[in-house]
Parts: sequence; structure tokens; C-alpha cells
Amino acid sequence: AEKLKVAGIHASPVENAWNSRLHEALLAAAKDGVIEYTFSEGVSGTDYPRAMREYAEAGNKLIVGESYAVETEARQVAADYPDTAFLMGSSGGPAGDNFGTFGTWNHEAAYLAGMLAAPMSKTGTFGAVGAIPIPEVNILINAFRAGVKEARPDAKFLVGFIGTFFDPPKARESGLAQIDAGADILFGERIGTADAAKEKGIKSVGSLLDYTPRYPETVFANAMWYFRPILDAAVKDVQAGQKTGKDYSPYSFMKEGGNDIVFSETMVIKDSIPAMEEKRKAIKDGSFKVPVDPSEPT
Amino acid sequence: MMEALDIFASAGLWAAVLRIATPLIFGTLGALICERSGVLNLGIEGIMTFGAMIGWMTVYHGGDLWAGIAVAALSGAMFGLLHAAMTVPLGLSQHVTGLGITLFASSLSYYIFRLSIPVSGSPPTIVPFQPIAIPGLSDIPFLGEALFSQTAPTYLAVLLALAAAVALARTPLGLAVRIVGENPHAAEAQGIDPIRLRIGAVVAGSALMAVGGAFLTLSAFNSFFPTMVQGRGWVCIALVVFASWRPGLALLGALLFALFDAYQLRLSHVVGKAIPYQLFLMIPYLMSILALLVMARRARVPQALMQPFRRGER
Amino acid sequence: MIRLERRAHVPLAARIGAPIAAVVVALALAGILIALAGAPVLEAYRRMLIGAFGSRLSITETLTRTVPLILTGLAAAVAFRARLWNIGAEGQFLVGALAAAALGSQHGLHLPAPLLIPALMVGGAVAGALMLLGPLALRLRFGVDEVVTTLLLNFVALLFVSMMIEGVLKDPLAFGWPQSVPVVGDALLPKLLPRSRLHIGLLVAVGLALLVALVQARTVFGMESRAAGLNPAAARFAGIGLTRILVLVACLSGGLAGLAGAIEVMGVKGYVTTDLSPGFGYTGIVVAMLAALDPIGVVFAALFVATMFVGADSMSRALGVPSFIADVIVALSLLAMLVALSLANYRIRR
Amino acid sequence: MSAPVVLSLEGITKRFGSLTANDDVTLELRQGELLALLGENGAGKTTLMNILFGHYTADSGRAVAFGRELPPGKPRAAIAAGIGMVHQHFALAANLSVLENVIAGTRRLFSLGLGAGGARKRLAALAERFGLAVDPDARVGDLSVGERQRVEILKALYRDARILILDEPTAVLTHQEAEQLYATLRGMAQLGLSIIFISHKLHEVMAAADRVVVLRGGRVVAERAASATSREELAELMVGRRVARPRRESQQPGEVVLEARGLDAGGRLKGLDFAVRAGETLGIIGVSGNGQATLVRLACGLERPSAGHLTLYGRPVEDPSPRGFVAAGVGRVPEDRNGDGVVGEMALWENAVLERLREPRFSRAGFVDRAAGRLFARSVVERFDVRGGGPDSPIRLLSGGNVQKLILGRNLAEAPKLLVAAQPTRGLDEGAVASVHGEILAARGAGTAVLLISEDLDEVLALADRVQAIVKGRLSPPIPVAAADPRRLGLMMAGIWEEAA
Ligand SMILES: Nc1ncnc2c1ncn2[C@@H]1O[C@H](COP(=O)(O)OP(=O)(O)OP(=O)(O)O)[C@@H](O)[C@H]1O
Ligand SMILES: Nc1ncnc2c1ncn2[C@@H]1O[C@H](COP(=O)(O)OP(=O)(O)OP(=O)(O)O)[C@@H](O)[C@H]1O
Ligand SMILES: [Mg+2]
Ligand SMILES: [Mg+2]
Repeated sequence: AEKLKVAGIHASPVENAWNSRLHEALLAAAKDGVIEYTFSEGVSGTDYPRAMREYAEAGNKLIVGESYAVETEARQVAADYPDTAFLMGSSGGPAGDNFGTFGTWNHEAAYLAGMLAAPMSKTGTFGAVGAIPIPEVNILINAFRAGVKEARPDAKFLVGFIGTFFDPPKARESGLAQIDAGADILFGERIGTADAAKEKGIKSVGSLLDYTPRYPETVFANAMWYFRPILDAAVKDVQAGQKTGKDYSPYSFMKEGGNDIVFSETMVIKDSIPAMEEKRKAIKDGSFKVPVDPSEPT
Repeated sequence: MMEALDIFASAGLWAAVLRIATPLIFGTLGALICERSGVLNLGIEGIMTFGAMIGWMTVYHGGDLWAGIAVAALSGAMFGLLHAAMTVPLGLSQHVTGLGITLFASSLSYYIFRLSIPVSGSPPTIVPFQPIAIPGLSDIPFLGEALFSQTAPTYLAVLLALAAAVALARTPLGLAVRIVGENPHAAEAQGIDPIRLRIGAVVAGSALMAVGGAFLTLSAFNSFFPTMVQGRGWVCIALVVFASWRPGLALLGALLFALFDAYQLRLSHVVGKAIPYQLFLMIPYLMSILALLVMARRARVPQALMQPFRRGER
Repeated sequence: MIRLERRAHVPLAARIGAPIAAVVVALALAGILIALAGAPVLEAYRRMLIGAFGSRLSITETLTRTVPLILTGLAAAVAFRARLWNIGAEGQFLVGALAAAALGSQHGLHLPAPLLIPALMVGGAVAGALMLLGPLALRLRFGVDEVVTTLLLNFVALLFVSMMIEGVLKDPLAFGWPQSVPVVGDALLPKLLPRSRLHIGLLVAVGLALLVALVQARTVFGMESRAAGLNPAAARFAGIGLTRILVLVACLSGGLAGLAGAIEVMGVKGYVTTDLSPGFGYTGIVVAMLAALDPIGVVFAALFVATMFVGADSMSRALGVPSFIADVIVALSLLAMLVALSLANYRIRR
Repeated sequence: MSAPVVLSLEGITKRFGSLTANDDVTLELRQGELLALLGENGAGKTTLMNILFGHYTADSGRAVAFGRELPPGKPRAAIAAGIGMVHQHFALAANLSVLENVIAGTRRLFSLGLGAGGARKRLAALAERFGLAVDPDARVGDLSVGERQRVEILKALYRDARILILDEPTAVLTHQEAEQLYATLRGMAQLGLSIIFISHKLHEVMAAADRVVVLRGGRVVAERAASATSREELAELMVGRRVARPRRESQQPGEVVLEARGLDAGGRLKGLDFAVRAGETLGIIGVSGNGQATLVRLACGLERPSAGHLTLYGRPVEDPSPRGFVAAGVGRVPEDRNGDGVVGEMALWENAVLERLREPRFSRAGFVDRAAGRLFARSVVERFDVRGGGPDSPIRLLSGGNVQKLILGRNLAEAPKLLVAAQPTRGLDEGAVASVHGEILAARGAGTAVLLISEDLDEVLALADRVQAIVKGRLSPPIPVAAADPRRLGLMMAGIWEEAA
């Protein structure tokens, strides 16, 4: 088949963890010869709709990105360009025939990471550093907590939001503040958190991507998120001429290969692995559903 | 309530204060030196960004950490020279030029960074400065952890602030800087060349600003990314005013500002969302305005601040 | 020995030539950076032109981008002309936007569309004006320099907006995303062209530029405010109420910046986020300086800056040059323009 | 005159654009000599001294001090060569202490320590030796004008100046302070210092100088021994034609125009009583700092009295604001012409109409009638012989005397009923003084009441019909000018008016 022209529009620099997952999946798909990929990064809210329009006019068939900050306008653009498919990370739902959305649902993996983390804490206090309390972030932190709670119902939780999506030094300071307040396991929804853990010699959990190579002594588990299944599904729909105005979030589920846990066996407590693996199997076969809780953790 | 006060008893808070304050100390000293000579340097935000980028880049490409600091200082000096060339001999509007320098230096940093570092999943890292435990002092309970387990640039910043205070008050160079900032005509009449002195002060001050930026990538964190200076430069401009143009008070102001920041991060665990965090973040700005209000009456402002000096013109 | 000497009168050729030379120099310097990125320089500039004017989309986008820049540029120009150093247009823009969003939301004013839109514009302008009156009061009462206070208030304003849109003005339907309640449909500015973002704010902005030009050149207020800016003591001696003039200038300047925010909300975005402005307030200062503080010049300078942004942004997408090049070009233009305009005042003597 | 030549300027030429400020100036100064440099405003005196001191660079010519050529454009080298300069506008940093002002720049920049201890001793010794006492730790901004003048001189002496240049040192000093200064200078000359001073006050020049050099249009036009010339000759040399200050004709005053009864201004003025009649000039003399500025502010509508009242034509002023005063027929000449009188960057015509801008003839419905403004400006320029630019040139290009003529002209063109003139000739040259005096007398002759506030006793004696002195916010009773002489006026200014009467 002919390669599909796909454009990526990233609101942050592509180093940002979330964007890097999209970017890597798109690069990989391009390498596989499935798509032809161009992208812009660091696109501000003011410029975002223009970038969408430009790419649409340049003949791209699928435009991948994030409409969180421009929900209304992005849907307007999609309505103006019915021949182009849009696949957007969004807090809202799909719109029309060509505006598809997806959520970042690696909460299942976060739950499993919580199970591994639970027995590792000496103080029984767990910290989490997030960007801002939106559902995408809340669901993750809540799932991690639920995982911890399953093994350790009396656990105490701290949460810090840094008020922005990309400020690693700030995430680090927030992590340090939680360590000062007694936390000895940190869930790093944001990059920078593990730096605090590393500095204070405690352990932490990564989210979205694998932080263990970067912090080998510190990050013992990662709640991985994979964009490729969503991308592949959307590409298939576009090529088949199917309606793409739908919610692609389910492709984030573990059973679709959209998220999973990776962890270091030598760093976690051996006894906690079997129970976690059991749960993992249950999630995959559908017999256990990790609760989805978008409320703001306190 | 008690918990909110307990935070002050944690050594971690005070360690964080010094750490958060360090880039502000460098930046504020830099801005202060410029302003004492009569030149407002609003290029600071961009110069800090460039210092953060180039310092990190130097180390990433195999340079020593101190080489990173040195290269950052050099780059800051270059932007300082640009600012000085435009505002001192040409006498261009200082705040507009400064904003232009900020726009130029920061966009150039991002551009160069993007050109030279291949796009990757997470920002590439370097091994940053490690905390140095000062033998003896760092073993003191509480104080040791709070004050004496910092990285080398933090100690340097504090020493520089003290040195700058002494130099301004008690050396011929310091007096020359002050008299040029107060009245360049008086300086010229004493055989001091106001133009060269101002250029020198702006170059030196800008070098310090860039070192403040480099601290962010070489010590506070281990990678560079756009927008990482996050308005710290503007805070420094405010701190200079808060300090009524005195290095000792600048040090204090930077620490106070950092205390607010560090405390706010910790307090949110105690009070939750009862008090919006933004209010805490506003306090330093509002305090600076208040300080300005008090200072304006005492006429401590260098009297020739923002007044161009043109030789042979009147 | 070669020396620069100030001219008593700047010849017309120098006044026209200087800005052109500045742009050429800036583009040449930026060309080096583009070449470093491995892109063909001339092709890049061709792409920039196409990106800014090559299609219906690009033209409307460039013009859309021009609107807030005209208004913030005017805000800076009128203030600077009266020597009121308002560096706070960014903050005034934000509070203006917030005011428009608050008043224009479902819970705000209930007015028919033809009244609602002007009411929201006034609301935004008033908010922006109030924001500048504070620093002015400090200057008049305590002699506090407004450069620093207006600069600092930008951050206070940003934090305030952040607090509001995470607090009372938060959109409950935005899934926790920190954004304000949206304005109602009636409050949205009519589009100038369908299937584009270009709205009637453009006409408002250009109209205001003409109005400001008229006021400054021909009215008693214009002449008095210039006198007040150039020599406050002499203005006072001549019976010009300095306080009155500065208050009016501040209302005008802050009002224009606030109006820019309101129009951006009503014309483009529909609600407020903390990243509503990619530095429109600061860029307004650039625009004003490029225009040498002339209100008509502001329109062209704003168009120039918007062209650079939109064109370079598009060029960077087309040629894989990092998109930050747009900011670099604008910054270089500003610096080159400042130098060129100043050198035009001098001549070389041996 | 066998003393050796210590300084010579040879063929100095300096151009500013098309203007030649110094044209082939050659000058010599001998050891122990007091040389006065004279010339009308804009003759190039300050420019010449600035070249000598290195502030400006000459286009051609050279300066030789003690046998060595001075490198151009280097104040530092001039200081090193033993030249000290007291600037026309003080070059002092107000926020620094006296000591700091004196020692700045005296040590190598990159050395440690200020050596303040030694400097303090040295300064005390100098102050003692030359009778120039000041507190070394005082903030300069807190000093009086006279004390600042002393600091300026001490700065030069501290650097071992053997040639001292003083540019209009007495322009802002009182009579007594000026006398004291010249006494000091003579003492210095006896100790071997060589001195050049600039002044517009011819009686000072005659009394103090050994030799006089006159500049006109940037050229040296004459050189005289002070003992062999006269005021009249000097004035003529400066201006290039005979100038005589116009004389006051006696005339019968009319109705009372301005009257003050028990005027108070927040403690700065206490119970002032005075009256000025049509066709009469009332001179108010006093040492600066005694309340003249406040009195001028009240009479110009810039401030309102805190008690007592001010009446015009027997009625309280309807709208006691600057505009109200202008509308009521008051012409106002401020003390600081460049600070208060004009806006330097604005055009001449704009400055001419600024205070009347809101009158219907210059604006309608808020719009300025620019043609009417230019017309008015042109008429003022013609009638009052304002030189240096047309209606559209920025007023900063005009010389001080011409600015003053414009200010007077824009008021007198309207035939004011009252003219308030504060220090109307301060810093002006002999020719300009004569023409300003002429205008004021002509206005009086046409029936204008004139309130003249001046520190220049000669001026008051020449213009006023009656004189009152202001001391610590109180006003002496008036005396007719016929009964006044410098001694009596001096006593009045010292506050001893009962005895003087
Ligand atoms: N920096 C300058 N730029 C342009 N013109 C100048 C400058 N300095 C002096 N001039 C002009 O040169 C001429 C001589 O000025 P200068 O100050 O030397 O006169 P002066 O004799 O000292 O007069 P005064 O008695 O008013 O002090 C004047 O016409 C003045 O306007
Ligand atoms: N607003 C004020 N409040 C209190 N005291 C004042 C005020 N203005 C002036 N003074 C003081 O009152 C006295 C008279 O002031 P004024 O300015 O009228 O005197 P002056 O003779 O004109 O002085 P100068 O010529 O130095 O300006 C001075 O001692 C001055 O310091
Ligand atoms: Mg002079
Ligand atoms: Mg006075």
C-alpha cells in the first residue's frame, strides 16, 4: 500500500515524556514503511490550530497531536477539513467523522507498579508528583495508589502538582519536599521526580517510558505506555476509508499492548512478584478491571 | 497549624532554600552590578537561558563541569557586550534593548540546542555537580545538612555576594562603578571613563547572569530544555530593587524568595488546596513592589540608572 | 580619526533607508543560522513568504496574528510617547482576556449580541487600564519607577489568572484542565472570512490605530501628553495637569492591552488559558519600537512581526529548520532596527 | 609678567555640525595668574575649557601644559598634568559622600583598598589651608550650593591641580559667597596656582582678574589687562557693538494689580504683604533658600497659599491654577528656563503656545489649530528678535538667551497686566541681559505691573521701583529704589531691615 502521509504536532518539545511516546511510535512506523512522518514541536496554543490547518492543506491524511489546550478550536479545524483524519490526545470525546481522540491509559501498569512498591516502603508514606490535576494524570496516580492499597491498606499518600507539564527541576524540588515529609517511594508522573529520589537514595516508579536506564539504582518499575497500537488502529481506519471520529483509548489497554509494566527483578521484593504477575494476567484476560478514578487525589 | 510550622524545623527545607536561591544569587548580583553602573539589563532572562544551554552543551560534549561554567560566563559576557554596545555608546533605550536581548538569546539557545542535539525520547543528561560535604561543618547536626552539603557553585555564589559587597564599598573599582551609576559626568570629571566602565560592568554582570543559568543545568538539574529558566531572570531584576542595590541584601532577598518557594512546595502537603499555591508565588513579587515603594523615598536608586551618557554631548 | 556626530536633522533617505537596511541585515544574519540547519537559505525565505502570504489560509493566519500585535503595539507606543514605561502589557492583556471571559460567560452579562460584544471589549479595556493605574499611582504618589513594577505585575497577573481559572472561573466541563469558562456564542466576534480564524477584530485594531494617530497628531491631549512625557516640570508650569494626562495615557495604554486580550478571547479562542498569549505584550514593545512609536507605523510593524512569525513557523515545518528560527528573526530585526534608527541620527565625520 | 607660561592652547578649532564653536583659539596662562574668560552666551567658553580638560576632542589645535602636549579626549591625562576643573554644571554624585566624590578615580581601578583614612587627613589639611571647610562624610546631596562649590574645588586641589579652571563658579552663588570665593582664589594664586575663570558678571571680572580674554563667535577678539579696561569696553568687546543696559524712566504707577495679604505657604512663607501697581516694578531680593521659589510658585498659580490671600485687580483669582493665571493676564517667566520654561524636544511654535493651547484661538473641540500656532510663533520670533531657528525647529537648538527671549515674548506679546519674572537674566550674557531688561522696562512702560524676583542686586537696582527683601519666609517693608544701595540691600537680605531703614 502507499505510505500514509502523517503529521505530528507537539505542543511541547518532543523530549517531553508524553510527546516522546508519540514521536517514537511515529518514527518507528515511518521506519517500518507504514507512514511518511513530518512534525512540529513546541507549538503554542495560539499557533496550534494554524499548524493543524497547514498540515491539512499540505495533504496529510492523518494528523496526530494533542488538543488539550485547544479543544474547541481543534474540533472546528476538523470540521473545516473533513478529508483529513485527526487523532488527538484529548480530555473530551471524539467529534464528527474525522476527529478521533485517545487517552493515556497506562493506569493498569501503574496499578501493578503500586503492588510492587507497597512492601518496599519503610515509612509507609508514598509520594506522587504530577503535572496538573487533569483526568489523564489523576487516573494514573489513583491507580498507583489503589495498587499500593491492595497490599498495604494503611499506606499514607502525598501528592504534589507542579502546575506545568515540563519543569523537571520543579518536579525534583517537589519530590524532595515529599521526601522531607516522610515519603520513601515516589511515583514520578513527571520527569524530574526520580532525580529527587536518586539524590536522597530512595526508590521511585517511572511513568510512560522506561526510566530505569537513566536512573539504574533508583527506578525499579515503570508504568509503560505504548502509542503504537492506537496509531496502527487509526492508520488502518484511514486507509480503509473508515470513520475515524471515535475514541481510540481502548487501544491503550494492556490487552491491546497499549501499556505494561517493566521492572527490575533485583530491586523489588521477590515475594511481591507472583501476586503482581497474577494480577497482570487477570487484567489481560479481562477478569480484573483496574478502577478508573479521574477525581483529583488529595 | 503546628505542622505548618514544623516544616521550618526540617533541614531539608533549608538545604532546598540554598539550592533554589543559587541561580537567583548569581543573577541578582549580575543585574545589580549592571544597574550600579547605570545600566538596566533586561536581557537577563535570555542570558540565563543561553548560559544554561551552552554550559550544559559544553559538558555534554565532553567538557569539564567548570569548563561548562566558564563557557557559560563567556557567552554571558558576549551578550553583555552586545547589550552594552547598544545602550552605552549608542545610548539606546535600555529596557527595549534588554527585552530584545532576552528574545534573541533565548530563541538562539533553543535553536542551537535543537540543531546540535538530536531529537530523543527524554532529554539527554550529563553528570552534574555533586554536593560537597565540607569536612567538619557538614557533620554538625541539622546545620550540616541544611547549609553545608551543597554543590560547589552554591558556595561560590554566597562567597561572590560577600565579595561583591566588599568590592563595591571598599575598592577603587567599586567606587568607580558607583559614581558612574550616580553621575557619569562626575565620573568623567574624575578621570574615569564612564563608557568603558559601564561596558565592563555590563559584561561582567552578564557573565554572572549566565553562570546563574548554567547552575540550572549543571547542578540543579542535569539536562537542558527550552523555557527552563521560567522567569527566574525577572525575579532577579525585582530582587535587585528589593535589595536596594546592595549585594548583601541581594543575598538575603534571594534566600527569602527561595524560602517562599521551598516552603510553598512543602506546605501544600499540609494545607492541601485550602490556600491556592499561586498566592504564595505572588508574594515575592508583591514584596518587591512594596520594597520599591519604601526605597523610592530613600533615593537609593542609582541616580543615573537608565540615563545614557554621551561623550561630548549635552 | 573617524567619529560619529549627531545630526540636527535626519534626512528622509536615512529615515526610510534605515529600517530597510535593518531588515536586510537581520535576514542575512538569520540566513547563517538557516544554513547551519542545512537548509537552502533563499528557498527558506521563499517558503517564508509563501507561509505568510502564499494561500488564503496563510494570509488569514498572518492577519489574525497581526490583530493583538497592533493593539499591544499601540499600548506600548502611546505610553512610551508620554514617557510612561509600561512593560506590563502582557499582564494587562491577560486580565483583559480574563475580564472578557468572565463577563461573557453564561454567568456573566446577559445582553443581546450587538451590545454584548462592545460591552466585553470595554470590560477587557477597563481591566487592563486598572492594571496599569496601580503602578502609575505608585509613581505619582511615591516616585516608584514603573519599569520594574509593571514588569513584576505581569507575573502577578499570570498567577492571578492561573488562580482564577483553577478556582472560581474554572470551566467545570473542561475535564479538570485549567481553563476559564468559555464565552457564550453571542460573544464571539464575527469572522471576516468563513473557514478561517480571521475576525472583525482586525478592523477594530486598524480603526483604533488611525484614531490614536489622529489624537496624537492633532489634539490638545496629544500635544499635552507629549509635553508631559518630554518635560514634566515644564508641562506643569504650562498648566498641564500631569496627573490627569498620565492617568489618561495609562487608561489608554492599559486599555488597549486589555482590549487586545478581550479580542483574542472573543475572536479566536473563546476562553482563557495561561498560555493564551505567546508573549503578545512583550512583542508589542518590539512592534512599538520598530514603528518608532508612530501609531500608523505600528500597524505595519505588527504586520511585519506577524509575517515573520507565521512565515518562519511555516518555513520551519516545510524545511525542517527548528521552529525557534521565527523568534530569532524577530529578535534580530528588533536589534538591527534599534541600531539602524539610532545610527540614522548620526553622520560619520573625519 | 615674567612668570613662566604654564598652559598654552594653540589654534584650537571645534565644530558641532555646521556650527564652529571654537575657531583657531590661541591662549596662554602664566603661573600665579588669574585669567578671566569672557564672552556672550554661546561664544564657546565652556567648549574651549571642555577641550582643554579632555571632555571634548578638538578638530584641530593642541593644548600644552607645563611643556607637555595633552593627549586629546582624556580627562585622566589632563588631571595627571595638573589641571583641575570646576564645571558649569556641578559634576558631583549626590548620593555619595564628599570624601567619596573626592577620591573616586584617584587610585588604580584594580587595586585593593580605598585608602580612605589617608584621604580624609589630606582633605582636612587642604580644607584648612585654603579655607574650604566641609564635612567629608556629608552626603553631597545634602549640601548647600556654596558647599558643593567648595567640594568641586577641593576635588581639583586633592589631585594636586596647579591649573584651575572655573566655569561660571558664581552663577549660583550669593554676593557674599562670591566675594568669599574670589578671596580664596586670590589666595591660591599667591600660592602659585594658575587660574582661569569664566563669568558674565563684569564687576567680578574687573575686581578679581589679572588679565581678561574675550571670545566672540568662537574667536579670541581681545585681550586686556584688567587694570587697563572698563566694564563698558568689555561689554562692547563681547557683543561686538556698544551695549548699554537700558535705563528706567520714572513714571506714575496706576492701580494696584497684584496684592498679597498675610500670605502663608506651609511654613515656608509667613504673613507676606506686598502690592504691585500697574506700570511699576516691585523687586524682591533674597538669598536663595529663603522662600523666593515658593513666592514665584504662588504668583504663577503653581501652588495655593495655605493662609492669607492673593488678589488680582482687587478680586481673588477666579481659577488659581497656571491656566487661570494665564487667562487672567499674568505673564510668567520661570527661574529655570530649560527645566520649567520650555520642552526642549518640542518645536518652537509648540513651546510658544503650550500654556495657551486650550484658548479657542489655538484649538477647537480639542483639536489644535497648528496654523494659528505657527503664526503666533512667527510673530513672537520677529517682534522679540529670537534667533536660532524657525517655528518648526526644536527649541533645544536655541541658546539660553534666545530661549529667554522666546519665553518673555510669548508672554509680552499678549500685553499682560502682570509679569512675574524670576531670575530673568541668570546666566545670560551682557547683550542678552540688555535686551531682556529692555523688554521688561518696555512692558512696564506700557502699563504692566512687574514682580521681579532676583538675586542679582544690580538687576534689581536697574529695574525696580521699590524693593523688598525676603528672609526666612518673611518680607521686609518696601523701600523706594532711590533709597537703596548695595550695602543697605545686603543688610536687608541679612534680615536687619529695621536698622537698615
Ligand atoms: N555638545 C554640543 N553639541 C552641539 N552643540 C554644542 C555642544 N556644546 C556646545 N555647543 C554649541 O557650541 C556653542 C558654544 O557653546 P558653549 O557652551 O561653549 O558656550 P559658552 O560660551 O560656554 O556659553 P554660556 O555662557 O551660555 O555658558 C553654542 O552655540 C552651543 O550651542
Ligand atoms: N514642599 C516643601 N515642604 C517643606 N519645606 C519646603 C518645601 N519646599 C521648600 N521647602 C523649604 O522651605 C524653604 C524655602 O523654600 P523655597 O524653595 O521657596 O526657597 P528658595 O529661596 O526659592 O530656594 P532655592 O532658590 O534654593 O530654590 C527652604 O528651606 C526649603 O528647603
Ligand atoms: Mg558655558
Ligand atoms: Mg530660589
